[in-house]
Amino acid sequence: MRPMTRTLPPRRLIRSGAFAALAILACPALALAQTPAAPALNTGDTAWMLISTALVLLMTPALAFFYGGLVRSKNVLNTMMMSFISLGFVGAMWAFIGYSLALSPGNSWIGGVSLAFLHGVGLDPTGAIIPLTIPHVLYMCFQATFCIITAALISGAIVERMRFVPYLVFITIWSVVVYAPVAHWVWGGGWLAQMGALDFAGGTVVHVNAGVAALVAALCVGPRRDFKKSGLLPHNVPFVLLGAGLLWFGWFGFNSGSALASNGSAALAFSTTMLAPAGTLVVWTLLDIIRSGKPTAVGAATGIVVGLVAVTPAAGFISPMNAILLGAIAAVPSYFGLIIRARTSLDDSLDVVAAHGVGGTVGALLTGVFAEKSFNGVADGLLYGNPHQFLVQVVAVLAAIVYSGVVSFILLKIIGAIMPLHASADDESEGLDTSMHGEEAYVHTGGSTMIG
Amino acid sequence: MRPMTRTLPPRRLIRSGAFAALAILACPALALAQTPAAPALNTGDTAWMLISTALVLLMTPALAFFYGGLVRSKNVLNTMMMSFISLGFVGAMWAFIGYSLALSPGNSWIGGVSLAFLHGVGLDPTGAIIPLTIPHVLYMCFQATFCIITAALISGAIVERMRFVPYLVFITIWSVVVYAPVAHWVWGGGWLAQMGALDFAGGTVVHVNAGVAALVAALCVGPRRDFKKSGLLPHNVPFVLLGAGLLWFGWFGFNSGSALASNGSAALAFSTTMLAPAGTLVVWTLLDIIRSGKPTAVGAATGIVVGLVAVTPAAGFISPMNAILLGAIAAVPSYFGLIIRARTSLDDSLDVVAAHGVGGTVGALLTGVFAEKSFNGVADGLLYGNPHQFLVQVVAVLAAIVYSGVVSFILLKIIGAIMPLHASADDESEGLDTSMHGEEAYVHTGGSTMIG
Amino acid sequence: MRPMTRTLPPRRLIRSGAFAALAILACPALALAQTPAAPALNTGDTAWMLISTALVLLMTPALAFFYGGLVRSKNVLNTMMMSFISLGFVGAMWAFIGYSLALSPGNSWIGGVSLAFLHGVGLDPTGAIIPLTIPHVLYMCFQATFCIITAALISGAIVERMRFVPYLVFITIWSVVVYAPVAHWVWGGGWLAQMGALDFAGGTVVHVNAGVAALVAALCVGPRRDFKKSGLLPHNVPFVLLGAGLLWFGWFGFNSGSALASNGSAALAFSTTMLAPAGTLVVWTLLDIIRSGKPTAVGAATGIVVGLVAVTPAAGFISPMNAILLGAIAAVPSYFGLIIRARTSLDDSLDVVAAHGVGGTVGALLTGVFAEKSFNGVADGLLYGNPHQFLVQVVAVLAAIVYSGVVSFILLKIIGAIMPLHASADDESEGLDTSMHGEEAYVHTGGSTMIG
Amino acid sequence: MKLVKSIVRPNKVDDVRDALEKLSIPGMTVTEVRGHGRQKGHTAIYRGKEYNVSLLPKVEIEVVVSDDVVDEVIAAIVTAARTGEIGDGRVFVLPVDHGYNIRTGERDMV
Amino acid sequence: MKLVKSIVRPNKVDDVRDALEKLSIPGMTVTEVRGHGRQKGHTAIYRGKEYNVSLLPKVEIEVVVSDDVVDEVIAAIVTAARTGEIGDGRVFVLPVDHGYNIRTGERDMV
Amino acid sequence: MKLVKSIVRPNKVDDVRDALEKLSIPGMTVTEVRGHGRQKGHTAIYRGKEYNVSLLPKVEIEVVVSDDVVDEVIAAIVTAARTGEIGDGRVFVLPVDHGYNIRTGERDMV
Ligand SMILES: Nc1ncnc2c1ncn2[C@@H]1O[C@H](COP(=O)(O)OP(=O)(O)O)[C@@H](O)[C@H]1O
Ligand SMILES: Nc1ncnc2c1ncn2[C@@H]1O[C@H](COP(=O)(O)OP(=O)(O)O)[C@@H](O)[C@H]1O
Ligand SMILES: Nc1ncnc2c1ncn2[C@@H]1O[C@H](COP(=O)(O)OP(=O)(O)O)[C@@H](O)[C@H]1O
Repeated sequence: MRPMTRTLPPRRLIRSGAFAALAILACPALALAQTPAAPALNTGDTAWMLISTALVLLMTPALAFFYGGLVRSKNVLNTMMMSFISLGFVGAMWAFIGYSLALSPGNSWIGGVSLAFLHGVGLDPTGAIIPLTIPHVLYMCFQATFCIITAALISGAIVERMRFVPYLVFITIWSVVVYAPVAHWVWGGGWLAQMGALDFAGGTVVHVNAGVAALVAALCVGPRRDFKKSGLLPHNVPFVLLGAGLLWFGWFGFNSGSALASNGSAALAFSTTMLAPAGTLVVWTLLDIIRSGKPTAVGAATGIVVGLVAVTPAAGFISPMNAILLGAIAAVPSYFGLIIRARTSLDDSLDVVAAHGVGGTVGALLTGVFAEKSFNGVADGLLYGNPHQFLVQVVAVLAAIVYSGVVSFILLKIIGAIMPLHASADDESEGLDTSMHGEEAYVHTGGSTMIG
Repeated sequence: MRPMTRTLPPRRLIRSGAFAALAILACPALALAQTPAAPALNTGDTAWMLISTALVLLMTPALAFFYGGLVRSKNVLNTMMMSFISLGFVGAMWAFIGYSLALSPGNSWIGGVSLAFLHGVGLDPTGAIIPLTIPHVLYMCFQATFCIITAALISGAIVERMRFVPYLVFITIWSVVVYAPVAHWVWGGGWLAQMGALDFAGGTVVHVNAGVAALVAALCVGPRRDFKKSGLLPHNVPFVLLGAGLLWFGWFGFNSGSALASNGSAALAFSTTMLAPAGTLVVWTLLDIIRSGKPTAVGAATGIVVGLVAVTPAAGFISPMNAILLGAIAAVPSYFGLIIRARTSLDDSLDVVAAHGVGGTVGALLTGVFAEKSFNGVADGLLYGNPHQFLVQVVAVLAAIVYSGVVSFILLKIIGAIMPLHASADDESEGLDTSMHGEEAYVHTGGSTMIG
Repeated sequence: MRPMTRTLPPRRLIRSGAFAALAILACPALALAQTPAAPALNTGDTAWMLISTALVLLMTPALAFFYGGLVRSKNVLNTMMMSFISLGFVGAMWAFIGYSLALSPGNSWIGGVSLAFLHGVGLDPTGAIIPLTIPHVLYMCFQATFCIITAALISGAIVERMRFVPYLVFITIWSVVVYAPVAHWVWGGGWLAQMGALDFAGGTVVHVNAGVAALVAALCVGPRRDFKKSGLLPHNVPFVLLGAGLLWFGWFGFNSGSALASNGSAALAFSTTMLAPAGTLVVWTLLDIIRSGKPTAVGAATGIVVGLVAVTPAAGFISPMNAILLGAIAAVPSYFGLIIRARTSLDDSLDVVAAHGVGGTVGALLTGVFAEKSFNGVADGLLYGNPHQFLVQVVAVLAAIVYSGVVSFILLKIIGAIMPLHASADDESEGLDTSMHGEEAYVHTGGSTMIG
Repeated sequence: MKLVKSIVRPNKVDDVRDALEKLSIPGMTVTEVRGHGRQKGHTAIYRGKEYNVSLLPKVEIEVVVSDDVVDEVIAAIVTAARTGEIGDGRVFVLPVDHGYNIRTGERDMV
Repeated sequence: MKLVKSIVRPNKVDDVRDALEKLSIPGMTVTEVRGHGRQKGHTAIYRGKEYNVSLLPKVEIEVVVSDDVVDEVIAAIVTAARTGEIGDGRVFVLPVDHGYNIRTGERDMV
Repeated sequence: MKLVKSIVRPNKVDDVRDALEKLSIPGMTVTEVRGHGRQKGHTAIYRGKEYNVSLLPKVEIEVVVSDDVVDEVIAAIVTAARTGEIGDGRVFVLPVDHGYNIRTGERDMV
């Protein structure tokens, strides 16, 4: 998938302009079976994409647990709702317009409206921006799940104090005005694709993008009132581990499903998605042991996620052994990023910037280092003699940072002018579960009376 | 799958009687590859059905969490056991006799015993009631998971007071005398199939059926003794969200797996299963905001389930955009159904009737409205010029209501004559976890001594 | 998969020595499609193995919950970390050397180093010890997940008192010096494979192996200081049920994925993996009811796991109806094993021996009883006129017991000579979460100050 | 001023609260506790081991009242919380020197 | 010797602890409780049913101090825990006969 | 009548209960609390931030006994709960005016 990143040489893409025709499967040996002229539906590919899509959808509830366990018990439902709600509003928005803007033919900057309201999105493998061997409608669903979780990721930076309705408005619009264009640049034949940027499953589109929006949101909403005053400890670490476990599980759909087929490329992405977090987990644990003698569970969960984030752009482009290395390397900046962030006044509550922003950036850049043509059939990286690829990766990361940063900022300022972003002091201290949602997560003793 | 609902015209089915031969895949474009004469095993179809079956099996533990989180902590294990136990007793019963009664050739009312004790259920795609491209034994497993969860769904109406052993006896027999016949009517070539009733994945067979049995069970067992006296609040809302998330995940196997193949029909069902709950979630949240200003997490979880229930019968028959609409519409009756039920004296503890009964009925009827031949290759609904289909749907729903209602009632009365259905006042007030299972869900302080 | 166990007659295997060439798919009817000379990648098989591998990976977090719920709240994170950490250290070790030692050509006792550091493990279906229709790298990943969970299983015997770092060192080395050789014997063409031992998905390799190591570890580490003094009750039974539910779900990948293809053999293994635990659950519940009138939730969860363990070696070799029987029979020794163990002074904290050791042994032996050539195309068992198979199974079990017992013992003694295995009295009584990991699982009240 | 400390069955909390409200007692504080007394606990079986779980869930209700209403309050609680079965619980009355309202800082304003 | 029993808002625990530490009060014991008083609870809606959740989360802080510092301690707690809004809580002072330190076995050594 | 309120280590609850049973003390009420005293808490690290977790888990055991057995009860608790390490806890003795048995309604029948 993301075939524009797999075609080679990137230069030719621009010259020929024959964008869609160039979708060649990653693994040359397997590509023979495919005749680009009339790609037929393949039941194996379809089976894998059906389950991959379900796996990615599961990541949003998984994120709810990862985030929900990290907050205090008075805010857990609010935090979880911030993920779940994306499944409704962002999901519907994707069907209405987001899909078309991201993945229909348009210009270098944005797609058109030809697929808006799923017009022409049918059961055949035709009509999508790239040749498929799976039903077009399934491709649309797969991409939908990416948009949904990207929007939900942002919430980690502003939990425990952002008001729910402005948040809801923000991510719903953000998914159209930020996510869709950036996805178009990289996966919809836009300018980054034409430049040859490699992003297998969303290092820039998903993680850098969400990480930067999270940073901006944390700044615009402002810190929690008790930030730095008291210890804001996770109320349920097993939930964090549950979230991490389910995220890893779902991420196989995310990365390996990004091959859009059940082939060697998918298997490669699978293996890197298994091995990179293993590398991160080992290094993270050793860093914990060295620093304090105590390998933490929250650290392990965080390390797993960082490894998954870092390997996302690289998944189908690097060798399995290099994936362990990439995961191991990526542990370091995020590990120390967390520590440094804790000393600043930035209340990025659940460290979206350090995990997704830094992890995604490191992954995107290392993709330009470790990419190996003998594995991906597309392009080599710096280590294999192609320093140009590294520069392209730098440009892609910077583009995502600037665009997501600026537009997210403007959007939040507009919403903030209409309604307050930050919960009132009372609501915040009472906890957002009761003040925003009228519910408590855990009720044990009695003391409540039915009214109506 | 459920091909008898996809063949057309329904009338011909009856006349020709060549029931099994008429199993044509939903998507005509894809049907070419299949020669009904000698359907060979297809690895892609098999892969999708293997994982689909696992997904549906996971729904029963998921339901345990959805229900378990909603009860008080003194009853959580009992509630969860009511789901888990179905995996044992109902599962075994299905292999013994249920499968044969439901899905072997018989008459219009019930299947025969030719497949009892899995006699002749082998590894080839032959011998099932419909032509398959997957191993027969896998088809049997897939159908088993439906029966298991349908039985477990009923428990939501009688938790916190029904005794465990009578419950166990009830669902075990119910799965044979109620579920199997109704499944035969719709999916086994019975009279509803012959009438052309559309039920893609079980709107009537599963949800209306379980919803009515739940209503009857709530009435036969009687209300909790403290119903309406004190607030019976959910003890763990994150568990409810976990259940909802896993249910959604599993439901992709339920609905999309009901295509029995990895094809366009499966992809269509997948997309509707993703988009309908999105629509429901949006409307439910907006209704919550309008009514009280507070979008609740339990509401979001409930809305997701209602959307999933409603789209179940329609999944492979309607367009993706209409699925959003169907989900959005289905939110309303269930939302107000919950409110109205709360004012009645009916102690349907976890609102199985409002969620599954009402949601399933609405879904089954809307299938007759939104069905679109250009998507399903089978039949149009009211909106596309075929009002007859709507009437057929009404008949199917009524049939399920009457049969399930009457037989469930008789069955409960018989069991109730042999042993009490309702827990004693002491057991109920102590909580069913300790009184029925000798266990507490959460033990923190010490104070227990090992005896034996 | 584990094709050497499926080829027949076993005798010929030894004589011919043409090991790899004999990998014939289990279901003769389906084997035609496969030309052993040049097995091509099959998208359906690949799809099933991609998701199977993800499913097995999920079993390790699932195990963390199954185990974590059973311990006291002061040790839950430590217990969960003992599973999660295996995903990092054992996973990396497998890629470095374990895979090669287990599953590359070597002698009858151990594989070679030709595949070490994944050298030559590519995207084609070639280069593995057996013919494949899936990418080689995916086969490596699938096998990795088995090694990871086997190591994690051991932890159940020593939770609540073993120090974390020696545990980490132990399982990391154990995965190379115990798991890899035993896997080679059975699945890598080693002496047990040559003898014709049947082990579809790891009765001996995984469960007997882990069970014996667990027994040895419990003895070497010694009991908890408060063992037998106070009631050591599960702190969160819903977590136990969550773990059991997710384990069952993942086990479909474990057993059915061991067919290494999406075919009749996979479907057979799927059906037995669904039906055997159903049988166990029914018998376990009835035993509970007979003994105490109270069917317990922890019992149900345990019964499910025991059924899954017992069917693991038999999954693709026996008929679905015999699977119910096998599951039902296997309930008895484990049920009473638990009771007897509780009366001994063996502090196998979470009963790994009774569940996995006994369950695995019973399953491996019953495989030699119930195996049915008409289902597996390989070999009959005792019941179908081949008592020899039963003897082979006995030898396989004994071999695993002796080797795993001896080497695990030596390994623990060496590690114990370097660093203490057992936590100090203070650390143990404080709880390992704070003493080993510096974290508490559940924090509700405030009272913590940020320092750095 | 007295602290009336009652240990009651969990499902009696609402009844006690209602009874106190009828007496216009303005405030109460409730704690989840576990207790054991004449009621001997239940037998639990976890994985083949039998346990006597001697500490059963109870709820402690603390309410500070002025001396003149103490008897009335006790009577109300006892009536509301009684089932007549073993395990109903206890009421203890403890002397209180003073009380302060944190919001106002005033003393003895219960 | 007095037992100073304060019921405060959950998010005031750290402030109270810091205030007590400044007075060199060596120990305290904290319990999660739920309370109701003038603060009337909030309305919760679960599946269409409205509930008045009258018992809100509070934290009870118990600290035993010698008679001479009681007033100082009370003042410190009241200052640290006050927001001025309804629901701030109460401080009750109860007489204590003796105290024992379990580790040393010594009496009246708070 | 006295209320003997002990704060002990969580893993000493069973020992204390057994000691009280030997004295035929019929009832007790147990609460999960968190405490801080001389024992200074532990350092926790969550996502790179170090915290001093000053409130450690303890269990509070309340038992109301008649005046004549108070000393015996205290001695039993202190013996059962002691480890000699910092953090063992405290026993406080508070006067009780009366006690009521809810089931019987009788007074001073502990
Ligand atoms: N002497 C006591 N001191 C403290 N708490 C007590 C005492 N006696 C009883 N309790 C509390 O009262 C609860 C009920 O007491 P129990 O003797 O079981 O029932 P009954 O009220 O019928 O005598 C116990 O669980 C315990 O929490
Ligand atoms: N008479 C009382 N006895 C015991 N606890 C009380 C009493 N009055 C108040 N409380 C506790 O103090 C808390 C706050 O009291 P409330 O009346 O709501 O606020 P305020 O402090 O503003 O008057 C209550 O939730 C309850 O826990
Ligand atoms: N003055 C006090 N008031 C209330 N509780 C106290 C007091 N002093 C100690 N405690 C309780 O006793 C526990 C143990 O006290 P600590 O000083 O740590 O140990 P030690 O018993 O060795 O002196 C504390 O955690 C706290 O719960």
